[in-house]
Amino acid sequence: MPHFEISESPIDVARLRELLLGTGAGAYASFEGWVRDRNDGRAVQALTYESYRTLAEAEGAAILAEAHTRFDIQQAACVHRVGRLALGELAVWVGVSAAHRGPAFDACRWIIDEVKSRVPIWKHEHYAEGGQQWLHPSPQEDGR
Amino acid sequence: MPHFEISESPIDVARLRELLLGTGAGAYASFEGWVRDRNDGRAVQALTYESYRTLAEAEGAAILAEAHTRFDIQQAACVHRVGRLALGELAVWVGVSAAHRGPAFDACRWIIDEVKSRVPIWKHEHYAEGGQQWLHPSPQEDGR
Amino acid sequence: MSVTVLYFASLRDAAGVDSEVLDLPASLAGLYESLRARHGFALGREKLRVAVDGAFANWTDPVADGAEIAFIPPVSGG
Amino acid sequence: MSVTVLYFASLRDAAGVDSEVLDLPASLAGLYESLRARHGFALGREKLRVAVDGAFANWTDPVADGAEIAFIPPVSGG
Repeated sequence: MPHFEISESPIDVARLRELLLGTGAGAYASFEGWVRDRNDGRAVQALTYESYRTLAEAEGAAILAEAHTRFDIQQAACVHRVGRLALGELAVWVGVSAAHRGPAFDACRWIIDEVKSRVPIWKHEHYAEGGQQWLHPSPQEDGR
Repeated sequence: MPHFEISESPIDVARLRELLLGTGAGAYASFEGWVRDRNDGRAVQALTYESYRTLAEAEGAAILAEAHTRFDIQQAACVHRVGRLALGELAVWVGVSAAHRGPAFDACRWIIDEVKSRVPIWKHEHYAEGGQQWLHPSPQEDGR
Repeated sequence: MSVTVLYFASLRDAAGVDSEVLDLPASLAGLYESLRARHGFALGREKLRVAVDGAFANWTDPVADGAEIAFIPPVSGG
Repeated sequence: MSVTVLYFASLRDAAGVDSEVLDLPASLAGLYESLRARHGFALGREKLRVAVDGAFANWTDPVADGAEIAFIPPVSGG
């Protein structure tokens, strides 16, 4: 069952990982995006994520469903944090289980790429040197 | 500091993940290989991993060191379990942190591929239908 | 005959409100252009997507009375 | 003048021991062939690697007195 969630509280990786466990799965790949202390050469002091929740949850669920059609996987899940995050906090988590490692890695990477390009979530950065901005990157400047 | 370990006790993923945390890292990719209830169409009842420990630890450390020269990553670690494992138990874990997700995924996948092909660890399977064997696969039949 | 428009991220900062209720517009594209002129949105329409009633839509879709419309600036999750 | 040979996985099962101390052999390749004949190892030498004193070695490397030699069958970790 695809599981995509927008979360206002800290992401509980241990609990999510348990969701994907099963004796039939031989491989599990996961990705975590953490709040960095720098972005594009500027020191980041604080960071807020905002989402259009209804659409974000629908789009996230669609991405997970599509991952199941594209890759030979068993389970896939993704949680994205919103609200104000501290440096070093977990912003997004993706986990995929599969019989073999190839599809687990491929699907995990595809999901995070799609989430970053399609799901209506926006990052707002406050800089140590002063200033702040919403990030609205062009597709080619997503720093993958 | 590269960290490769052969472990006779269960792998503590939460502790290992903590080792790789740091405010400078934006991305973390991990892989876990679990004991499957089937292999090659046969029901597996029990499984034992054995290693030539001295050489396995040296080769594992060499793989992690090489990963640092090949990929733009911050930290990489790998632990492989040995001894008798139950179905669904964790056999191997790889974790990589990096500034960006591309190198984190690439290095994580490269490390598990290298560990599976180079590190002197052998799997022994007991089958539900009877019979048992050491697995000595040819390079092309590793089920990736 | 009205619609509700939702604003997010830099559009909300520029509009100064989360949402507003407006007269039913002739088109989604025309609505964005008029709001861009009024609120001074920096982003051109070609950089945005549009959503209606919680689902992505096309700029040429007709607009129904009571619709909830959101303009989606380039996203930056992850 | 002797060496210690370590056995792992299917080689250990076939040899029936973890290790044995043997007279210093003329070559690593010759040592494996004689042990293969004696213990009935199924794997041909071309499928194996050889390690000396805890590091991978070449089949043509000279063998020193007291060396610890291991024949490494195809691995199956992960």
